[in-house]
Amino acid sequence: MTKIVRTTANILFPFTLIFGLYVIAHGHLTPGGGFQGGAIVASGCALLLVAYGSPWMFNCIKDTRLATFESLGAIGFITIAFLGLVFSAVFFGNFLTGSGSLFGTTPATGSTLSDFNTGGVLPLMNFAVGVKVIAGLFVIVLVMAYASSSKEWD
Amino acid sequence: MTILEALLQHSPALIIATPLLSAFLLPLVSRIHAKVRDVFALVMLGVTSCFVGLLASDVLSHGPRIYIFGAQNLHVPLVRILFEVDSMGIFMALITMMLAIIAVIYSWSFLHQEDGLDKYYTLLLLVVTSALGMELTGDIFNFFVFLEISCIASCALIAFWVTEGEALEAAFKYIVVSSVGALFVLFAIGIFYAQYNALNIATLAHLLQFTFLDKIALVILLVSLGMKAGLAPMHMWLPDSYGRAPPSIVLIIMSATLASFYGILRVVFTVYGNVLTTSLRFSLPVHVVIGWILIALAIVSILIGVIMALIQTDLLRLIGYAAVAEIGYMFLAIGTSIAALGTSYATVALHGGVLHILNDAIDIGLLFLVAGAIYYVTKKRSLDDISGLARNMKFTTVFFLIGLLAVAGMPPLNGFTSKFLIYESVYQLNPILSIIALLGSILLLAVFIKVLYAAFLGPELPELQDVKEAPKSMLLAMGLLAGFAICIGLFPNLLLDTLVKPAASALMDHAQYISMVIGGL
Amino acid sequence: MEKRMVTGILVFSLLAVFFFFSIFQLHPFGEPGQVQMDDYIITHTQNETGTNNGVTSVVFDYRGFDTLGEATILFSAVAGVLLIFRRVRH
Amino acid sequence: MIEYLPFIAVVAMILIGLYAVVFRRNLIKMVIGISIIESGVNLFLIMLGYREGGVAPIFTSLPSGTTYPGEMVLPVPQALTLTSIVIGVAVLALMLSLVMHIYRKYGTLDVQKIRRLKE
Repeated sequence: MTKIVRTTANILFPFTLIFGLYVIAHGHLTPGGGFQGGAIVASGCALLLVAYGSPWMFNCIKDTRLATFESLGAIGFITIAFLGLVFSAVFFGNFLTGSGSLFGTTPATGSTLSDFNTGGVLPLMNFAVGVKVIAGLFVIVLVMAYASSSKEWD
Repeated sequence: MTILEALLQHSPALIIATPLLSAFLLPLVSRIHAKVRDVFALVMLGVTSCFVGLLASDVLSHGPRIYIFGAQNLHVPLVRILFEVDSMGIFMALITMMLAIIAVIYSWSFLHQEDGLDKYYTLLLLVVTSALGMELTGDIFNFFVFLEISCIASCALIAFWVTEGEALEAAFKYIVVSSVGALFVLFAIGIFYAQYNALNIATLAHLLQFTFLDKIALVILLVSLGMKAGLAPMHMWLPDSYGRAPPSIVLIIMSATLASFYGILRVVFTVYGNVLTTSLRFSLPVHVVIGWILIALAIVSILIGVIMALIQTDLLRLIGYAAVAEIGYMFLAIGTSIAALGTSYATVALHGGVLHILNDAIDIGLLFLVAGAIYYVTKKRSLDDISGLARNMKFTTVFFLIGLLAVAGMPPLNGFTSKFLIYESVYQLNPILSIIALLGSILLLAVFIKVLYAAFLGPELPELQDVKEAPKSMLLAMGLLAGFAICIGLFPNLLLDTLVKPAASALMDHAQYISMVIGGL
Repeated sequence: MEKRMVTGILVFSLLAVFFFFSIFQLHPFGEPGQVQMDDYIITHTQNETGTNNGVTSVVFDYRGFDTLGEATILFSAVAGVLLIFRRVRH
Repeated sequence: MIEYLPFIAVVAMILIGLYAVVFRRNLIKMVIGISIIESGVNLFLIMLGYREGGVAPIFTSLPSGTTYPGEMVLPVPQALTLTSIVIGVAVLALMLSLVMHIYRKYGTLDVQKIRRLKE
């Protein structure tokens, strides 16, 4: 792509990244969550992919590494569910809510200001799903783009 | 609380979580070594089978079990997802685990030269998970989620041989049919949600009023799940994908197909269980209408399956059409038991239908594995290109003979018991149907005798002089299925009494299913 | 081909009539009929899950198992795409 | 009538999508058709949860004077739709990669020219 597109992508990419991470991190307080934020970050990565071309992107990060990240995100998610089994004796138990420790504050009922330290395991799950969705969506886009641009397809 | 009790208490969750976690871990494990990956997949499936067996022994002796995700107790209203495991669900789960383990053993040799096996085993475990989830879940939206997992993962597996255009075509056809079907299932779920504000199957069954919208939802659910199960007018994807997927995968896709069939049973017998006897116009009860529609479609399935199988030359595709006919027999039995609800032969028909689910899995699975073994040693699909294999492939020939007799319903093999129960009960409903069903079986026998002569007996072709017997793990997989076929054929009553009759009575007894949830509030 | 079009149009109009009749049986837009499950979630989301966001509490807590399935779907799609685009030895 | 307009839109979308899947001969158009059906179903789900004048079921900085649960839209359909959207993405990705392979294999997207699996 031309220099204009690349420069624009360079400028926009950090903002997209930060916005996506914000949406992931505040999933338990504001609209959004792991899936939505992950999709935003992945679209930011796709922007770079479009601007610089898939061979360049493929040199930067391999699809196998992204797939590993995706596996790790999924394992993290299911591990949190298993921790619920261990600590609150039920699969998918929300063992952190009301415990007073990390993310363990219970908000006052009714309209409240946002308190980041709430939600129990929800922020952790949001984070795991976020990692998973970023890697998953981006690897799909990357593999498809690389396959359509490579020589054997002509 | 002993550890065994704790495992039993959490086994519904562990049955899903174990194969799921191993599917997530498999891409990492396969980095170590290919052998480790193969063994890991089998061991994790073995662990899952242990949980299924543990749960089965409890459910069969102590009645249904529920498991709530994320909370200890039930409370009004039911906001959480819960699993409700009864004898029928656990029977299907046992079939799924059997097919999965045999498929993995078979794949060891069958695919050892192929690439992408880490993805293959991952997707295999995911389809198994989804089939188990569909069979154990007590929440209708959760059912839809597992339906979609099975649709996506099996579509990718059908396209495993990407260099063949036909495999891609079959996979595309499969995903179009099953995703449209799944979207309509979601639409029906939306209709339920709009009326009753509930997603739990037992709650829905308790609240169901059979309004006009419920009738629409029933039609949509029957059509879309029937599509996924391979019922007649929308069966086209089935021979395509069964014929083009690797035969080890066919076993796995079959378990997903049977899970969709189980979905139909669950919808008709449980969700609509309370209203089956209400009357429509002209004082026709609902169950008669549903039953006869299913019977009509089943007869069409049997006829199409058998007639199309007669003219096939591609062996795998031929067996695919035979599978359509077998699904027709299952629907025939279920349709009979619904149409004649309340009579004594309805129960017999249901026993036959439920047993035939297992027999269909064993017989068609065995035939596919044999066809896969032929493809493995000769690399040929068409019946015109293979001949005289019996000299070099003695074991495979014996296994094919067993599969042939079983699928045609010959004593003393397993197909005989279930088909006999089906003929017997259908005869009491309408003798003509029974004759058509019998005729279908005879034609199936003819089809497979033709295959036996063409592929195994017949003159030896020069280019097939030095074919070898299939590798050991493939023989082991076929031998296991053949052993099941013979055992069930010899001791049908043992299986009928321990598994089939409890499963059938669990289906009939929707009041117990509902009271497990509603009564516990 | 002509015949197929005619049958198709017939089936389609039938389906359309069928659907149009059914939607008027629904509760009108903006007035859901029964709301006991959702009202329970709205009132209890703050003290049961400790979350201000009702939707996230449903996605990750009340119906967290569905979300596991959803994550699995994405995982299987990625595995499927990687399987289809793998480099095949000839 | 006017309060049923969104549902009519749903039915129209489902029928348009079904038309594209059944009658169109181009694979990409079939994929688009499935996406349209899926959007229709998502729209249906999300509309079931709307309450006249309701706000999103989020308590962070809730407008003062909002009485809940009466003035909040239902959260469950939104969660279901979220699941359904992700499923749609997955199906779309898989279908498009199949279409790419089919195009490479046959050099066309016309269903009639691709069909090898008959009878």
